Amino acid sequence: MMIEKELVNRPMGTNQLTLVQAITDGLRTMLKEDDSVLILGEDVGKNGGVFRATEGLQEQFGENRVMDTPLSEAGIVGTSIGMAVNGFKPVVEIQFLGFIYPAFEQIMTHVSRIRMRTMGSYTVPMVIRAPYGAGIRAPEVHSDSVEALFTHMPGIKVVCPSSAYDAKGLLIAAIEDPDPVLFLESMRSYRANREEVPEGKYMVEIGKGKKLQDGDDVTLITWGAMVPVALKAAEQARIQGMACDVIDLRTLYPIDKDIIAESVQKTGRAVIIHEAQQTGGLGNDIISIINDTSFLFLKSPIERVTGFDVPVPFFALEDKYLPTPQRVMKAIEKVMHF
Amino acid sequence: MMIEKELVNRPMGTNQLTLVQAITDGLRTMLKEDDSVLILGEDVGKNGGVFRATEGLQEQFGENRVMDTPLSEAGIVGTSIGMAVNGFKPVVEIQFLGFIYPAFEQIMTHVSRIRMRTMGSYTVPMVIRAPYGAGIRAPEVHSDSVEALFTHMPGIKVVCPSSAYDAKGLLIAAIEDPDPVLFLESMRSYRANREEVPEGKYMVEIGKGKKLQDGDDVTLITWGAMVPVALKAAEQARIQGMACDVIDLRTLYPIDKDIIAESVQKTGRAVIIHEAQQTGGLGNDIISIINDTSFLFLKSPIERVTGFDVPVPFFALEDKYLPTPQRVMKAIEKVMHF
Amino acid sequence: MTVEFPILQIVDENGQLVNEQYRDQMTKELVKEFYYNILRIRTFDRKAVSLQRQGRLGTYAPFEGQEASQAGSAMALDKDDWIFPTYRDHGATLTFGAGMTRTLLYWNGRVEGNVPEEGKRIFPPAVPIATQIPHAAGAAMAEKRKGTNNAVIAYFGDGATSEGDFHEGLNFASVFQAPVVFFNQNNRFAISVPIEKQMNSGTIAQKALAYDMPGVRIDGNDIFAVYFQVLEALNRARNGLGPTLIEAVTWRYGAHTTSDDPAKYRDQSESETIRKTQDPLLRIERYMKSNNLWDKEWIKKITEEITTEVEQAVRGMEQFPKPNVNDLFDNVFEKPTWTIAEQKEQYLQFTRREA
Amino acid sequence: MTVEFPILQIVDENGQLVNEQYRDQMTKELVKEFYYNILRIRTFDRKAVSLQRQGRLGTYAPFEGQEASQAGSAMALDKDDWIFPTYRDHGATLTFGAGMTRTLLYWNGRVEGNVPEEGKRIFPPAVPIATQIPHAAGAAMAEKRKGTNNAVIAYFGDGATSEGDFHEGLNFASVFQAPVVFFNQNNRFAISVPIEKQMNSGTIAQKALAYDMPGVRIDGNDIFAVYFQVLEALNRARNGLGPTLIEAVTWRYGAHTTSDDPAKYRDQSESETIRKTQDPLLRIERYMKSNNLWDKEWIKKITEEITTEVEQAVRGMEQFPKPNVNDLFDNVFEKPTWTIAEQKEQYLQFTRREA
Ligand SMILES: Cc1ncc(C[n+]2csc(CCOP(=O)(O)OP(=O)(O)O)c2C)c(N)n1
Ligand SMILES: Cc1ncc(C[n+]2csc(CCOP(=O)(O)OP(=O)(O)O)c2C)c(N)n1
Ligand SMILES: [Mg+2]
Ligand SMILES: [Mg+2]
Repeated sequence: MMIEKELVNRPMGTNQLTLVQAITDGLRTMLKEDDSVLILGEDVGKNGGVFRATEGLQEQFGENRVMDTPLSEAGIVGTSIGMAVNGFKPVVEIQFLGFIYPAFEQIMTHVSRIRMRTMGSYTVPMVIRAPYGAGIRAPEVHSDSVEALFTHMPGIKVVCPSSAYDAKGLLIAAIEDPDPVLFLESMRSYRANREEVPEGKYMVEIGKGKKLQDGDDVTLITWGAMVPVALKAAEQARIQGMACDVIDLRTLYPIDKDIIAESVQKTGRAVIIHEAQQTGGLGNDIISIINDTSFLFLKSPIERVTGFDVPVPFFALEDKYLPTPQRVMKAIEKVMHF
Repeated sequence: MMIEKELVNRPMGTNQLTLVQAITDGLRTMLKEDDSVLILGEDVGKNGGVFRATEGLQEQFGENRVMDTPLSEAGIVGTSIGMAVNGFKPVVEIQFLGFIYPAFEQIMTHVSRIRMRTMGSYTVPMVIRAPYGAGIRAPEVHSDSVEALFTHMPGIKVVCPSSAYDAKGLLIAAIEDPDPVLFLESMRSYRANREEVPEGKYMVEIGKGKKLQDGDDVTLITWGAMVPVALKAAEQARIQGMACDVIDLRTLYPIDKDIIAESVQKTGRAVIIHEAQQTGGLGNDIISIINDTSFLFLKSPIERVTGFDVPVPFFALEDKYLPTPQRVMKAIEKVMHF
Repeated sequence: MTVEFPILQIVDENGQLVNEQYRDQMTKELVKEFYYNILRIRTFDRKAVSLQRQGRLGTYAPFEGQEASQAGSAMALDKDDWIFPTYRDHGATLTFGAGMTRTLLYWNGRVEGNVPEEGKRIFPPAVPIATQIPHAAGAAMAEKRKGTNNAVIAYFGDGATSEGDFHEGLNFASVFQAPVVFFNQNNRFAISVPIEKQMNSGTIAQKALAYDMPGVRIDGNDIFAVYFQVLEALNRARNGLGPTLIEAVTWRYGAHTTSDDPAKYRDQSESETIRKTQDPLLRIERYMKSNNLWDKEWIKKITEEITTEVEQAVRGMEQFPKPNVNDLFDNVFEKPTWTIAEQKEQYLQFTRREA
Repeated sequence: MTVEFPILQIVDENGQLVNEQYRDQMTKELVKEFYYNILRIRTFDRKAVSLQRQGRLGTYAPFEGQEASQAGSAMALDKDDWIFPTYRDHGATLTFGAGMTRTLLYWNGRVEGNVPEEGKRIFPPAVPIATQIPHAAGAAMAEKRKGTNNAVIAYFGDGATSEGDFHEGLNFASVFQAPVVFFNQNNRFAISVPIEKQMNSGTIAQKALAYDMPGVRIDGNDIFAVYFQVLEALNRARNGLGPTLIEAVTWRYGAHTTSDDPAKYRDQSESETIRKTQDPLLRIERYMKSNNLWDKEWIKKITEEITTEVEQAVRGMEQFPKPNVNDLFDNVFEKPTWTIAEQKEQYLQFTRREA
């Protein structure tokens, strides 16, 4: 896997970290670097978060920097708005993306609008972190993948790393961003593997996708937990003689239009993979981008391999719901043999 | 304008009604017909709703059928769920769609999921009515058009009539539907004109669009408040010698795929008009439907004329935000001269 | 407001009667039923934890320590009442009549686990915290409107009181004087967050004052207190006197769920102390012993009965038909929309081809 | 709990001092400032209503009748404090230092109306009900963390207390002992819904008990009561004693907004009765007259001053530069994303072509 080095400071060394450890490392880096950074959420203190993403941070930085809050998502986001407009940079943890809904009003009517509403007099430099996605046999609602609710929300950026390196670099970029960022963390990827992660501060630019693999026949476009699925399918396709461009979007709003257009103009074929429901899913936005930028290049209709138009099921059926390399493979065949 | 007659009972006569009057008529019809139908919401009682949609209903049916509630959207929807699983058919009014967000969790995790969660043991035959859209110089947030948040939500249907006849027929169909329906009412259309509306009970089928006008050159696809905008543009186009198919989707989930495919396969060109923000908007779903069904028929990239990727602005600028016949006309020219 | 809302007890830690009010109703049969139900759900709970450890069950939320609250409150219900539980209230639903096999299925990620027994008005456990509270209020409003004599009970934890839905649900219930009992199990932790960080108020019961609603604080490990207070609240509800908020002060001995490690955030020796002094089963045992109700033979018999029942339920779960992929698609709407129908068709074709 | 939470008054309906506690602080200057501010915001409010009727202003939410609550509370603030108003609290923000022209611009759908005066910590009016309550708690938490002496005030109506955000905001403020005053104007109506349908509780002040927070109920038409109670609450906040909930019982004479017809849901003659007996301006006039503070010359002078000020503000609004279409695009993010940049570019091209 190719790794860009978009470093702002040359780091001292690197560590082998899982994605969730890279998150912790990113949080620690920013807590150290900037006194105005605060962490808030349910169980983020002593417990270090239910996924251990904030492990050790309260011990190191104290209860004034890393705050356990009441069980109250609207309260967490709402009070963080107050802190954000008053000089702090809250990094809020929503325990699971499926529990962000009580905060929906605060995000929709305030987090994303306060800059516009006040012509920049007040701003909300807030990061909302949320683990998302199916595949870890969690109880219902825990597994939702609702990025599209937020990419449609004007005034907030949405980021979703698939690797440890990107996770830390994007998280730091999100904290440094003067505007609100929803930061989605794939639970399935939290401990899936380790990667070299530089110590200290570096950033990965928000809004830029990453080409993971080069191929001339089909473009696979995906992000987060579906990246390994796409890569496996690409490998199967390679064996069958079909070469895939694999794009990890990394940022879901604003989407990196250029990386998509460039690739599809080369391959003429695209398969989009995401785990959210198909109708209203982000796949449609990507199809529109291709329609807008690459109409004349298309050799076959774009295929989507996604979750179905049903609530993410109870976990006994979640493997049926989630896209698999086989389903992606079938879509690749379909766009190849149109 | 062509009107289908999808009547279940031959009505006795007709009245000239505005869209909002047709809503009232539909509510009254169902309150009479079915004792389990209840109306709940803020100011729906004595006040008859801030738009007078429930005018006179409390007087006629009493406080037990038409209930003023506390100012509490999660409470309204949440308690209505309890009533719905316990034998009633609540028709809930959310005062403005922009104030539905506090109820988002209840809709997302319960209204839409209880049937699946219990394999049909419990169901939620609820209608949520909400006025939506810009153009009436309302204060901010009142003007949101966030249908796409709900079309992406598996387990709920979304309906949006543009005429008085459809409004009554679809509302009755929504109340009769065994599953939850979000019923969007364009505030701009509430009193825009009058139409013959049959007395008594009739239904317009959920899931079916309507062809408002025939033409071979371009397909215009829209709904709700944008219908008159599309029709005006079609008229301008006609003058310039371009004939438009104009489709009013009427139902936003599930979208009438066939009516779109049939038209686009004839014209080879499509312009989608909606007032919501472009990114994540329903326009993308329609592009995907065309991609899936009509790829080989397309003569030019599909155009979208939509709101911009910004919060619906304060009303001094709302006319700039909203699609206009001129902007639609420009898109028609673009698809014609690709 | 710990003074205004003292913790009511009927039987104290030593099994001694400290409140005579209900003496007449404390029949031998009732006491034995208390014991039976606590033992039954404890046996179930331990089995579930052990199944999870063996990888035979998904993540599970144990309730050991809270059995008096759950069994006592559920026993106070009438058969046509409604129950709105959380993920930790299987002790209550089992006592009320939920299927044990289905309860295990639920924790194995099987949607079938949410299908209530015929005629039983058991709502699926609320996973999003506090969201069931307005549902319960609404179901109660519906019963009131129908003019029945039925009531509703909603379960929720101390953490749940911080959510807006708690407030909105209680407000609706009080405005519409709905026949509902809001039964809070204050186990003093929301995952790792202790109640002192959850709220600044000394009690949960006092939150009833915001709604001019009766608020009652009880010893949640005293099944007598639980049963009789819930019964009174249900009676008030049935008699048109509206809702009640009950705070049952209790403790979970174990982890929040089997994915949680309580040692990270609290000294688990406290759990052991509470187990020795406050345990709900021990307490009723002491009461029975002081009142000549302790019958070793009977204990042995019900222990065996319960063990068999639980083992049968486990077998039932393990022999249950495999998940049916149709259930992924078929229950979203009464009639599937075309997108779902099309996706199902394509998926089934695909799996047929792959097979 | 109307007994536990009596309505505190300092000056009664007849302008008589009924509470000696603050007599020393009731200086002539203060009293005149009270009168001035009430008159000023009333003049503004009437002008706004009349502009709306003439089609020179959009829908407007009048506050006439609530001036004592708004002016009194805002006067109690220090200059570095924060204010989180609703759409009906322009009387408060104007008193605190908001620009009058900008306030009018706001009601003309101009986003420029939300830009606070230099150095003034005035948040834009909350349109979604109750959402500002957690913001105020958070801003106060921030002040506490910074170790300043500043406090925060949040305004909201009786209807707002039914929303979850009210509950969550108060809970956070009490848990973190944030220096914030929750200032409720109970005008007894939320649009058409009277308070008896909004809640089952006799007072709003009692809702403070849920959070072990001081709750105070005052006559919101008595500017003395408002000013001194808010001052005390702010002092508690500054001294680390945490938040306070204040219920100011008041009344709006007119419509909810200029789009509303109050006659549909209440007998407007009640408004006339209240105006005659309870009016905040009348009350302070009576007080001034009984205390030899009534100075016709001064009244005339300030009336003229205020009229001029309001007229200038109207001119300011009407002469304000036309809305700039760039503002549609430019303030969503610090740097526009490409979608916004592209849409702006296309739109500007399009309008240039059309022009
Ligand atoms: C809305 C929401 N936020 C967060 C969670 C994650 N979560 C599950 S249980 C829990 C703690 C609940 O505590 P409490 O209400 O005291 O109940 P207990 O678990 O102690 O029985 C949390 C935070 C959730 N399920 N729903
Ligand atoms: C979340 C939300 N729901 C509904 C509305 C519509 N609405 C605007 S004002 C209002 C009544 C508010 O009443 P109250 O809180 O008493 O304040 P008042 O208007 O009396 O000052 C309602 C329902 C809204 N603005 N926000
Ligand atoms: Mg708890
Ligand atoms: Mg009010």
